[in-house]
Amino acid sequence: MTDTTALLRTEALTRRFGGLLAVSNLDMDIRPNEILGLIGPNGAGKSTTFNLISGFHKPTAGRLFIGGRDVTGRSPEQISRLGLVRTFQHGSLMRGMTVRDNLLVGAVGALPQARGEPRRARVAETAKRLRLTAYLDERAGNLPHGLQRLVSIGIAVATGPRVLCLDEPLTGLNQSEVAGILDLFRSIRDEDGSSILLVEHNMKAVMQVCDRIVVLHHGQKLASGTPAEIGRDEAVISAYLGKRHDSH
Amino acid sequence: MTPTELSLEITDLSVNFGVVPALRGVSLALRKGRIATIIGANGAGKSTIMKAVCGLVKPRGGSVSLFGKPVTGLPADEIVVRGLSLVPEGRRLFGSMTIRENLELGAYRRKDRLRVGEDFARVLDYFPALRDRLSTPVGSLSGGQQQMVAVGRALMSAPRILLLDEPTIGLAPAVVDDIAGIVRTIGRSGVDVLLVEQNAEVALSIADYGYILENGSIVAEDESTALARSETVQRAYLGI
Amino acid sequence: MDNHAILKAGAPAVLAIALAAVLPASYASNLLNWIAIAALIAASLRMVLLFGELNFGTAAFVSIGAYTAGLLTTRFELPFLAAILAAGVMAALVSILFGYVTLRIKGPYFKLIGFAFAEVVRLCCTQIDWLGGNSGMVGIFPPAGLDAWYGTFVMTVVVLMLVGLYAVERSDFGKVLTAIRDNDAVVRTVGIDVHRAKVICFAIACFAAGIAGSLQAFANTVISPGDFGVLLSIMALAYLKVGGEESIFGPVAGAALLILLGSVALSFGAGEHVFYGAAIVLSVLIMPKGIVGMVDGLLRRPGGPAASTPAIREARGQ
Amino acid sequence: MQTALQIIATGLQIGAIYVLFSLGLTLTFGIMRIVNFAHGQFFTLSALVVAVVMPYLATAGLPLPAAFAGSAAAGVAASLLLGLVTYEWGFKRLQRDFVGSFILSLGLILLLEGLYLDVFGGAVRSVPPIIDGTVSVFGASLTSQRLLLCFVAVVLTGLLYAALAMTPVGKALRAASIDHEAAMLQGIPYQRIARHGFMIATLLAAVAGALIAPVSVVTTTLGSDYLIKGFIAVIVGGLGSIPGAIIGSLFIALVESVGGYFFDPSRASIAIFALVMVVLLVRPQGLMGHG
Repeated sequence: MTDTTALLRTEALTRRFGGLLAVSNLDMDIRPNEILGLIGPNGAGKSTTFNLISGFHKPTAGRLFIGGRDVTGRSPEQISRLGLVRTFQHGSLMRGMTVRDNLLVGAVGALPQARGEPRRARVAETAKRLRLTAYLDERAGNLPHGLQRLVSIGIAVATGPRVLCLDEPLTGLNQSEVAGILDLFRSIRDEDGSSILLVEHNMKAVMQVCDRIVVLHHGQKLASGTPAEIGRDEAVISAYLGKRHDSH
Repeated sequence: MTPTELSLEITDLSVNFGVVPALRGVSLALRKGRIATIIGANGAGKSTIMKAVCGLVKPRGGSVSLFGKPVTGLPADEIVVRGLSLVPEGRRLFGSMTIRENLELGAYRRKDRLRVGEDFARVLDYFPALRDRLSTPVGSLSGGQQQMVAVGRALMSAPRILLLDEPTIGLAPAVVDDIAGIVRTIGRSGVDVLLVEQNAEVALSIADYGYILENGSIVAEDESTALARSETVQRAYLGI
Repeated sequence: MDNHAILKAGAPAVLAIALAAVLPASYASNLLNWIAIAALIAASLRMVLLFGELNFGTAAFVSIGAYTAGLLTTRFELPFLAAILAAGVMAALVSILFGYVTLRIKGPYFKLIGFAFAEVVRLCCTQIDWLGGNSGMVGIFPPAGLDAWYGTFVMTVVVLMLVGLYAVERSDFGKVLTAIRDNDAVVRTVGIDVHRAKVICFAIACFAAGIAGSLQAFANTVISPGDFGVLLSIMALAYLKVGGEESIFGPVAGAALLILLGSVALSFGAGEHVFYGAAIVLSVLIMPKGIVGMVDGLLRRPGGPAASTPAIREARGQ
Repeated sequence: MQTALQIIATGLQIGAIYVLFSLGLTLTFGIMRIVNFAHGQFFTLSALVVAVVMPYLATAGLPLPAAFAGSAAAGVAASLLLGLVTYEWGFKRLQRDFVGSFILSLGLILLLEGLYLDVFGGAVRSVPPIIDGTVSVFGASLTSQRLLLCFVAVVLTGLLYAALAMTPVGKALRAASIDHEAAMLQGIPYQRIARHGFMIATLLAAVAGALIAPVSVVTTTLGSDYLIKGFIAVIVGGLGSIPGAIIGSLFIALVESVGGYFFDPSRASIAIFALVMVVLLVRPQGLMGHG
């Protein structure tokens, strides 16, 4: 695979729930070494898109490719093993376990064959990177909210993903915590050469950190482009503020 | 302003989910005869305010009072009896039951059967589309019709205060207009309305005044016309 | 495992084996046998609980172990140790089939279907003539030379099995199981096959149950379908609930306490069912963490709640 | 043809008891999201009380039907009292705690069965028949007693169905089992409704127990035999579904009567289990369940 190929690509991805078209004809791609923002008002279909590309929902129509390979209909486990790892909006961590064991689960997923040492090394390295080393033996559920978010991201980072999909990782964090996580995102992109798909409501952060943004509205792609382009887009502004527009 | 002019008063309300703070000392008030709105982005804590007021979520601190009487910590069914009704986010209708049954359940605790009949007729006047389908299970209705049933069900308890949580979400523009019109009518009929909306334009066009919620705290409060012009709204939604 | 843990677990284990060795054949040594076997069954139940499921089919797997050992010894005259091993393997094989189907199902069905399975295995035993039908099997003797040492043997096997289960629990695989109970969606997102992990854990637990069954068959020398009713699963649950499910010592403490108290209570003429039933009801309502949890709580109290360690206080103070 | 009718008739009369049993189980699950394995103990208590009180009333000179009515009332009352005690002190605190309530109910099974044994003794009791004779329905012969039992079961099921469909409390019960929070938002007092639901379930089991007493031998473990079948019926029908419980019960009863006719009852039970496994493989949420 060359650098120009998309890591992940969707082709007319569609998901229907009863009468509701949650995601409709979505074409989207994630390229190597980029942070892609996926934004849109409440109910725009972001969560469904996330569930579709991570295999938790099966698409009603359309196709999903990872690294050029058709993976439509694969299970979440299979998709994860191809390098796409996601987090969940409401805490993707094991609250009853220590931070060390939380990260270990990620390491086990990444290194199914290795025993002992390589996994411990992966845990230590991930902890260092997320500045969690001091908390390795704490029960994750006892940690303050910001650190719990870091643990969630840490589990995914420990798997060494090629595409890291984060569902609202910044909710409820204070400004300095947000800044720290944004630095981490950049280092994942620049040092690991991985890509990030970011669903986030903190628009300021999205505008700061993303290379490219896709805007969803009523399950469809409303706009895509650089943060600057999106910030100027009339259709996007009206979608957010609820004004009428006739973009389609 | 004397307390008697307030139908609903929330003082310094805090709610945590586990260790996660969802609301941090929120204070707001609903004035008699007016429509208020809380607007803010996803995850700001709008629904949590609604749930805490209705008794579905136990607050960590602060108080809620209705017509000057504290109701903090009462179970949800007792709050309804005291004159407050919520149209919950996602409607939460009883899907396998008919429109008629859903509406009847709204009046479960009422003793004034005669008035219940009148209210039933009034709800059907508000939403004529429901009239011909009273025996249809609500699960098979369209989103807009379901929202009508949800609003109608809440009105059947003859509330003096009506809370609406994201009533226009996922609805087609024409239906959004219908719902907005009905909410204004309800407000004029003597019910005090508190509206939570993600769609700021619709919210501010319905409400007399509004609050902006960011990250669990109220950051601004003003008349709707002023809010509609303000930079704060833009910032709350777009972060620009 | 650090030195402290080895001491904490090793000392009671050695003591238990020594106790079994010095105790002459008597009511007391029988009691010790029962406690050891019951503890192993309860530990098997707890193993499945690691990933958050209650295995009420436990009785079925104990009976599969007992019948396998009985059949191989009386009909095929297989060596004693081979029969015991085969009992565990047979139970594990059946559990893989059963678990593969039932562990995929979300919700309460696994628990309910376990009950039905135990009942059906019992019914099957009554129906199959070469298993002895209703009257069961007799003459399942351990080798003559081992007779006097059978109690020691049982205790040794049980201790080894418990150590093995503990090792699994402490391994990375054990951590994955606990993670599945806590948040199975996350485990799926890192690429681990949750269903497969559950089936493997279930098989390990049922292997232990099968071994326990074979030990029981040799201890009693007689087995019949009535020994393996749903009641056996409920008793195992009682040991686990009373002892506490958070530590491997829970099932052991629960089995020891309930069997000892039970035998005292029985000597006063109280009904066995009333005793065990009351024990479960009271432990659910009064001490949901069991004896071990309660003792742990008492020991920790002086240090204050575990939640405020220095590291967390520092993090909160930021 | 004759045989087929007889098998169906037998199936229906076994099914009548299963229906009463599984309706209670499914109702409790629907409203409180708990599984009460001790449900069978309500059934047993009522049968035991009938078996003890009825001979006493009969020897005191009451005509048999009156003696039965009196003892049945006593049995149902005893079960309801037991239900109330277990609810108030136990299940009320464990609502929506599936595992906790499940374990509690298992403890109750042992405790109550042991207490019954202490109080009523281990002897097998039988109750004199209230009405004699057999009735021929389309060529299938049924004892009048069993016909009465079926009749009462059908009436009770019909009443329950009608109450759930038409009365305000019935609608509140249904609403609470769909979404208990949304129900509370309508002013439906969930706690009170949950108690109503639990007591209705107890009542159904108690009536079934009183009815079974004259047509079966009464032992302290009577309930356990019906319990597993009742549960399998609910699993097949889908936990929480009322029509599912009825269909599941009749299905299990028919399989049992067919199997019992051609083979023997134990094999029929094994066949039922095999069928349940198949149902769960194909439709994990049960026949009528919604997942």
